[in-house]
Amino acid sequence: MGHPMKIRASSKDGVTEIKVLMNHEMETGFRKDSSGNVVPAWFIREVTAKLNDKIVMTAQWGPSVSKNPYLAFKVKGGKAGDKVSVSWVDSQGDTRTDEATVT
Amino acid sequence: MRWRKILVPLAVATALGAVVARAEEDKSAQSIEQYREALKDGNPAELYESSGEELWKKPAGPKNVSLEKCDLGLGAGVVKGAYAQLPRYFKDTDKVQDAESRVLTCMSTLQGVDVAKYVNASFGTPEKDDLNAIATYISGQSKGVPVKVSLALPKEQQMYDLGKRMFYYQGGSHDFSCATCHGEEGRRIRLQDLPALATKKGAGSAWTSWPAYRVSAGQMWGMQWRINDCFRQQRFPEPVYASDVTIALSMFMAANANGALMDTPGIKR
Amino acid sequence: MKKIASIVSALAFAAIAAGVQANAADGSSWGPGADDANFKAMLKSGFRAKGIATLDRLDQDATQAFCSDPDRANSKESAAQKAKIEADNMAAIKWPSDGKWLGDWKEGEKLAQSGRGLTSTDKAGDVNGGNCYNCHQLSPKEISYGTIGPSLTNYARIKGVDEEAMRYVWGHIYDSKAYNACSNMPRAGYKGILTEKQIKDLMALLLDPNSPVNQ
Amino acid sequence: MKNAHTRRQILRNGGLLGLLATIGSAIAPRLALAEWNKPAFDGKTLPETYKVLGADGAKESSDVQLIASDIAENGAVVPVQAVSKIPNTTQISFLVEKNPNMLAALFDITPDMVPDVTTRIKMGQTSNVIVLVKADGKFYTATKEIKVTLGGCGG
Repeated sequence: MGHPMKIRASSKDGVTEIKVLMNHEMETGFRKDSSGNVVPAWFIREVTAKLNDKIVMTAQWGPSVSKNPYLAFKVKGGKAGDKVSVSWVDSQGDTRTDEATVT
Repeated sequence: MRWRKILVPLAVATALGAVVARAEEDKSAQSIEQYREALKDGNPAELYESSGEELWKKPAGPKNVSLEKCDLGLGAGVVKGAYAQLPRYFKDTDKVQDAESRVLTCMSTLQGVDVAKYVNASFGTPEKDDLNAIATYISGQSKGVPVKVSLALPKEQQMYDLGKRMFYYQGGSHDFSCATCHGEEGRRIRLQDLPALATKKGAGSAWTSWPAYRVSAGQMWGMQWRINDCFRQQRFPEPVYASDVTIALSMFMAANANGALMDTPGIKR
Repeated sequence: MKKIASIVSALAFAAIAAGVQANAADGSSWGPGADDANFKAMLKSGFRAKGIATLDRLDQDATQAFCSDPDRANSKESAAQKAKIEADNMAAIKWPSDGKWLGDWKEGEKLAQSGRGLTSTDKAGDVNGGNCYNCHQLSPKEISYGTIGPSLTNYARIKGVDEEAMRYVWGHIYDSKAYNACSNMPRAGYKGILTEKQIKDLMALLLDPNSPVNQ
Repeated sequence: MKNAHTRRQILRNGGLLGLLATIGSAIAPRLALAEWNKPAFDGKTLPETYKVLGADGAKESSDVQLIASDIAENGAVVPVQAVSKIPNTTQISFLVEKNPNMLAALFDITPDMVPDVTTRIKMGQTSNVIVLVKADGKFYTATKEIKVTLGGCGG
């Protein structure tokens, strides 16, 4: 479920840079809607990234990560054609996994 | 001699004060520039571009067909480069239309959708989100293409003239017109630079950067939403979505922007 | 709807009757007078009331109509009409009822920061802001300021704090069009945007020696 | 947005168990990792948060870098990058001193990673932002004040 992510991964000089845009509201639980009701907290809590099926990065997030989160990180090794996959799990148990190929 | 003794240090002090103030100003401007640069790498608008493309290609409406046969001015089904030549006159509707009003036409004619619901829906509702996503997709297909809006037909020139007059039209509790903020080069509201929309330079930078992702609200805004919120801040009543008022202003901006390269979708504060 | 059309036409035409002719003679294709029927139709079909922002906001008074054609408003031929508009606005200024100029600069600073009030999403009875920082630099501590209007930092030192200065500043906040018919600044007092008390607080922000503006 | 609505519908229609089952199988490898550290994200003061993270006595280090603009045009999205030059860096966190909860994000840095991560965080007001690095079991910090400005017409 959830909307697709945008993942870009490019390899240069033995380092693969992975950039991810996620589609998520990241509600803090503090915001009120137009009728004054508090919008319940709803945010991505865990992120996992794999390079060729090996976990290379995990993260834990709170609601202070911005809406439609952006994430960039660097992994040693990796080459064109390698497979990158990124998964998230949010505070309501929803999850999403998307893949990209290293260029 | 005595005068010089007093005046020289005074002048130096004043000049120094000005230099310090200027340096502070430059530092702020530089910092804001750094902030904007950091945002550009990874524009969430891309997410909307994808969902817009999906909506464009997915069969929908009572007739269960996609929008792929929609004529945006360059022939049925041509999306590439179409946004850069809008608004333009369309023979089938006998109207000058922008991208968003043209999408409404195609939804109505191709898909059999009753578009009144889409026109009347508030911004931020699923209906308007869909229209914004589609406009984002269409605009992205003109990225890097020079704006080329024609005023050759009488209805196009007329729309431009009406837009120009609207641009300077004052009203409301605050006496504002569009020109109050966008009439002169080099002005700001708070820290936001205000493009002078009657000039090639100002219109060129503004027109080519919408639709844009607004980080303040985490929303994707098309030009219709942009104009709608300008009128809200102007203390005017609400412009009707895709009405001639909005298209006339778009025509004024787009034609003034002719030659500038489309840089959509954009990202804004 | 009919009301707008008639008022727009009545005011616009009355205020700039001479200009309409001039424009037509110039062959201008856009200003007031040119293609008027279509412009009115466009306004009528193009806007709808939302919340407190009702359609009568489109009805122009003489000042707004005059300033909606900047080329004409700035022309030599319009000098007399411009002077008349300024005089009319000047005559409309209400001076402080108790003769006191200055209120509380702390309240003034809050007002200057606030850009709220009178939009289609504001409610009737909401407290209106002054919008000052949107266009002016005031306290040097606030880095987020606009430049549509001049910097007012150190204003008391530049302008002085005598009776004449007080009168000048009050007049500008109350109705800036009394001094420059087509100033970009809203007529905060004349149009009922700010109350007399609020204007006093803004006066204090500008002219009280303890205000951050003068530090 | 559309999918979100559909998802809520599924939850409402009692598809919750099915959904959880799907998640369970889809992300099985995840279970081997650390659980979401609720007490750390609930921390309301810096000392409290440091304590939960075991970071008492963290030291400022010039080998930790926080790259961000001095001014953010909007607090809803503040780009931040953290770089650690300390060997054996295993964790990088971003904390915002004046947010209701300090901890914004925590990254586990595997040996396969270069300790260099970028993300975007929310800031309620002008505040110190802290990068907290764990290396060889010790904690190091870099701090920078980021000014959050009021943009737009403010209406």
